[in-house]
Amino acid sequence: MPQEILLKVSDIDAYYGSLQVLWDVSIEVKTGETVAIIGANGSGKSTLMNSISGIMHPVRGSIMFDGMDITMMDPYQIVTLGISQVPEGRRIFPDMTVYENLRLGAYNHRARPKREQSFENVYQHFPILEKRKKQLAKTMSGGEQQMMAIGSALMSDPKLLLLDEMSLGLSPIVVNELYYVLKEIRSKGITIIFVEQNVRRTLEEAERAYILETGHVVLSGSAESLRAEEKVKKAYFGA
Amino acid sequence: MNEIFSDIATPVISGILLGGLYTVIALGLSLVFGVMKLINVAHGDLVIFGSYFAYSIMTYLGFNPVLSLVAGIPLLFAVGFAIQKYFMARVFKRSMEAPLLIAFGISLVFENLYQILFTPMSRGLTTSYSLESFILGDIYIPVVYLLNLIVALIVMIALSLFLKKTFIGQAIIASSQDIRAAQLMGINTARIFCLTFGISAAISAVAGVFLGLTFPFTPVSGIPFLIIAFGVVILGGLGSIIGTFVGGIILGLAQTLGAQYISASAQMLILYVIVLVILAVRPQGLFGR
Amino acid sequence: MKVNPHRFKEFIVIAVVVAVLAVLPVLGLPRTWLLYIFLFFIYLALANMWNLLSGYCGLISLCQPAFIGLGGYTLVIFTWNGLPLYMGILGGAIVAAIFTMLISSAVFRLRGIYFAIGTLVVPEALRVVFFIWRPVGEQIHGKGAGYMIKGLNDVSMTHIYWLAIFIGIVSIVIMRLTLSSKMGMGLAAIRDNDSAASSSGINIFKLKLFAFVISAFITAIAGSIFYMFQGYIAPESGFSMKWTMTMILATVIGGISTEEGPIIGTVIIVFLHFLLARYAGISLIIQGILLIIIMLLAPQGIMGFARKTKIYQSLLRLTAGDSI
Amino acid sequence: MAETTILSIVDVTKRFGGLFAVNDLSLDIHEGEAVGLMGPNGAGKTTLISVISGQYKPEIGAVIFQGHDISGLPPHRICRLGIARTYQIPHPFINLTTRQNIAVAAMYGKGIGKTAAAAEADKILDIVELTDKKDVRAKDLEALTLKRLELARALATDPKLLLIDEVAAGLTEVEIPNFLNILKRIRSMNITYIMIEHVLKVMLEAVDRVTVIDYGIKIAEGTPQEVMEDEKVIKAYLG
Repeated sequence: MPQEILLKVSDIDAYYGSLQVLWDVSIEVKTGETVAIIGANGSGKSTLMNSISGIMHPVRGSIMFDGMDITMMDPYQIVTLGISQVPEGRRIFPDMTVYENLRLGAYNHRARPKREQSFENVYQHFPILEKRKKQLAKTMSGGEQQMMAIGSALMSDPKLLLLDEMSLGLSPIVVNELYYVLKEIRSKGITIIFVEQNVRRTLEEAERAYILETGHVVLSGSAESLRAEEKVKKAYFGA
Repeated sequence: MNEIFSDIATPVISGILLGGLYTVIALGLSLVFGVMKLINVAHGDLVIFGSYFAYSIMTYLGFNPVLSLVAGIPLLFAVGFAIQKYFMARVFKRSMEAPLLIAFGISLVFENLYQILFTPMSRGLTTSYSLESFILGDIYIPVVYLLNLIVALIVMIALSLFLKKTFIGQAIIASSQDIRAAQLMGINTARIFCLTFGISAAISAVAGVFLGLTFPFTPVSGIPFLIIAFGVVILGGLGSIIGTFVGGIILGLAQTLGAQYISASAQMLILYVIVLVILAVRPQGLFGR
Repeated sequence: MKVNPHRFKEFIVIAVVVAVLAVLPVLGLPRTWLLYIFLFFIYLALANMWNLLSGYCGLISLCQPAFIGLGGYTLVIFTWNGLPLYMGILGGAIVAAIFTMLISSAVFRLRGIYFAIGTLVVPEALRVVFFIWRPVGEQIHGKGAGYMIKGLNDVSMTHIYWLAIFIGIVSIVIMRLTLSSKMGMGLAAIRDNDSAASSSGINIFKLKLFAFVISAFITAIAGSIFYMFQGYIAPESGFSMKWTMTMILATVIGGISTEEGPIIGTVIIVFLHFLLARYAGISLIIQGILLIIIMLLAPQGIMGFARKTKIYQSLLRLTAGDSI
Repeated sequence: MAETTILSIVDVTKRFGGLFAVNDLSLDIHEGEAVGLMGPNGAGKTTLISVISGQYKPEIGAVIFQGHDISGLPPHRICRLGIARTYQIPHPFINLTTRQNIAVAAMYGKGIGKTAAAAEADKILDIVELTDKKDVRAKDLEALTLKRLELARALATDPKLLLIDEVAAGLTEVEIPNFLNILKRIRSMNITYIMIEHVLKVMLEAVDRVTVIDYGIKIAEGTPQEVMEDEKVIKAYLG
């Protein structure tokens, strides 16, 4: 299947205040791929994700999505184009119901007409959300909140889904469930970039990965080749 | 009915009705506070803007002040929208103090404009019904006080329907709970902020008219009403319309009961002391978490 | 300790300026001019004390008029009871300082903008108190609850003028001493990062209270001197928000968090007063607009702007001190 | 050598909302020891540090430092008793220079005058190898330098016990030996420390004993080598 490049991040430098956190970072993601970003705390993973979703803007370099330059766009414009981010730490609207949370996911003009269909789609992936739809989001368990956060992102009818530390603080059973749904989502042709702490698991779930260290891409390649890489073994598996 | 009963019933009923006015004054402040975490110190001056606008329409065109709202609401909406768009939005990210200081500048400009245009003399919106009272046994209640409560209910219901049922309303609520997450939902939060400020000012237009019907006002009345609004907001907790209503009624009752049983001249002092005590004891408000 | 030659030069310059200003009344300068110089030093003291709190401690205080009013009213109460004027001024400062300690445990629980609004309530409440309360007899002069200040017959205008210069200079010296001391460093740390400050052993509450008390003390004295000049105080003016506006305008226009800012800002404010003496309303509108423009375009004020220029940089290099 | 206990954490529980951040945790630290704290993100390590240093008050349990119950004391009192901490995300005084940052901590933490503090600052600048940056304002420092400044500021308060929250995160291979040298210097100053760290290499070399926590509960304890081989630890980290 000929794959075209969906996202191209070229040589970006990003700062947090006056502090540089990304140096010359480039990544490329093809349509339909599942790509992981791996790195220690403070390596710049979240900054990279936030630069793609428009929450931060890089100081140098460019980000192209689906043939458009989104480098300096605001998050709401980027969402409308089809990139949806599930941010770190399950940022949901605690005092709204599950239904209202999901409905907001379809806020952008492109997704609004397809709302009913998207609801069905999300309820199919996460049946629990339909059962809980009248419940306030804050009263749900951590796992259910994460499902809702992913559900909201799917409501925006994304082409590219960004998942930042999806399994943080969740029990292994829930994490397994989430990865299972992720496979379903991939099968529908949605491209996925995800950031994780758990290296071994990540390299099982992703097709390709980029490894960040203090804001630099130090390694990249297929998950298989990275698993075999000495350096990765040493740094992350303690072997 | 005996005299003791009417002695207490009059301040209680008028306090509750007055609470309606305080609720309307506070709703706008609460909305901006809830969404942008900004205390607009020019809020009182926007309310007084509404009062003077109605006063001008009444004096120069002879219309009923309530009718002036047809023009007053859109005008103040535009003023609020513009304040957010051209002033607050630019300094919003810089620090907490910067919007506060800008609001101060706006307050200074408004107050002195009122001084120049309307003189420092105290004004009021006097209408055919403003001196009338309705009588329940021995109890006399001014008609405007009743109007205050009715208007409060209308504004509250309209606002909560708007927030609950419309997309923009939902976007406003989402932004108040988590701005970052709201942006990632595709909400243009900068625009939502402008709309929120505009709606807050539009509610102030309503508040201004009924304030003018109830009390005399001067160019510097903004500060005491800002403090009352602030008191209502911290009493009622953030972002809750019902909470604001409860806070408004508590302050209304405190004022009328204080005037009756302590001293008429100390009624404002009682409100201020309540605000200070709440700040000292429960800065998160009575109903806050 | 060795004397820094640059600081010594600075001291000489200030001494000469003060001496010249001090002899002006004797030389027969027009009264209106003296009035503006008087106002300059009063406003300067007020602005410096607001800058100490807002610019250096991150406490946006809107209760400064409370100290001014308390200073003025204490002066009234003292003089009506036959006590000397100077004791009244000192008494006012002490009352303001004690009052600060009383409210501190409440207002220090509030942060940032909440602190600002919390402190806004204080002068409004005091205004109502002094509107109702007749501290010295029932004699009412003019409207409301205003009082004449007694015992001013023996005090000349020149005398009051000197007092204003004195308190203005004292406020500069206090700023200098505070900021170059251990306390100044502690305050800078709190303003930059209060959790790190507290885990570096800084007692945040104590240090903030100390600054608050100093600010109240000097503000009350400046207020008393102003009302000595005025001869009359009423609750509407004594506890008026207009005082807060003046301090904010002078400090922000000149440059908040800089030592020179309030001086430059006060010059501009007083000059505007002078230019538009007959149009007070317009003058205030202009000041309000100026405040907004400064906040939008140059939030660091005129000093912040000047600091970026090359001339200032080279001046700074010339006068570099021996601080840590 | 007779071991004296410098710090005892006794059955400490700290919740946020309904969530247990630290759950009935007990830990003894002996004088002169270097102890590592490990655990996945969100396991409650930083919360534990904040409970010891006084930012949080434990709901249940006590923190005993040199025989005194310090739980619930304000941070500045705890600092003056001899416990200093660093923050995972650097908390510099941004408008002060490096030297001033250290000096202010010495002034208040140690209770000394300005001149003495300046001399102290120079000494510590040497220890953490920051002398060349002494007149740079903290806001102009880069991330890794700020981390060293965190350490320096904590040292300036003359601590008996130092709590180090992920200072090595983000260091490159080359910088790690250098950092280990600084830690050695700290140990030679008779300072006990507790260190949260993800970089295994640092952990292995810089601590005598490791405690692993997950979901606020202690799951393993032992020498670094023992802990690395513990089944539960591997599971917690690698899923």
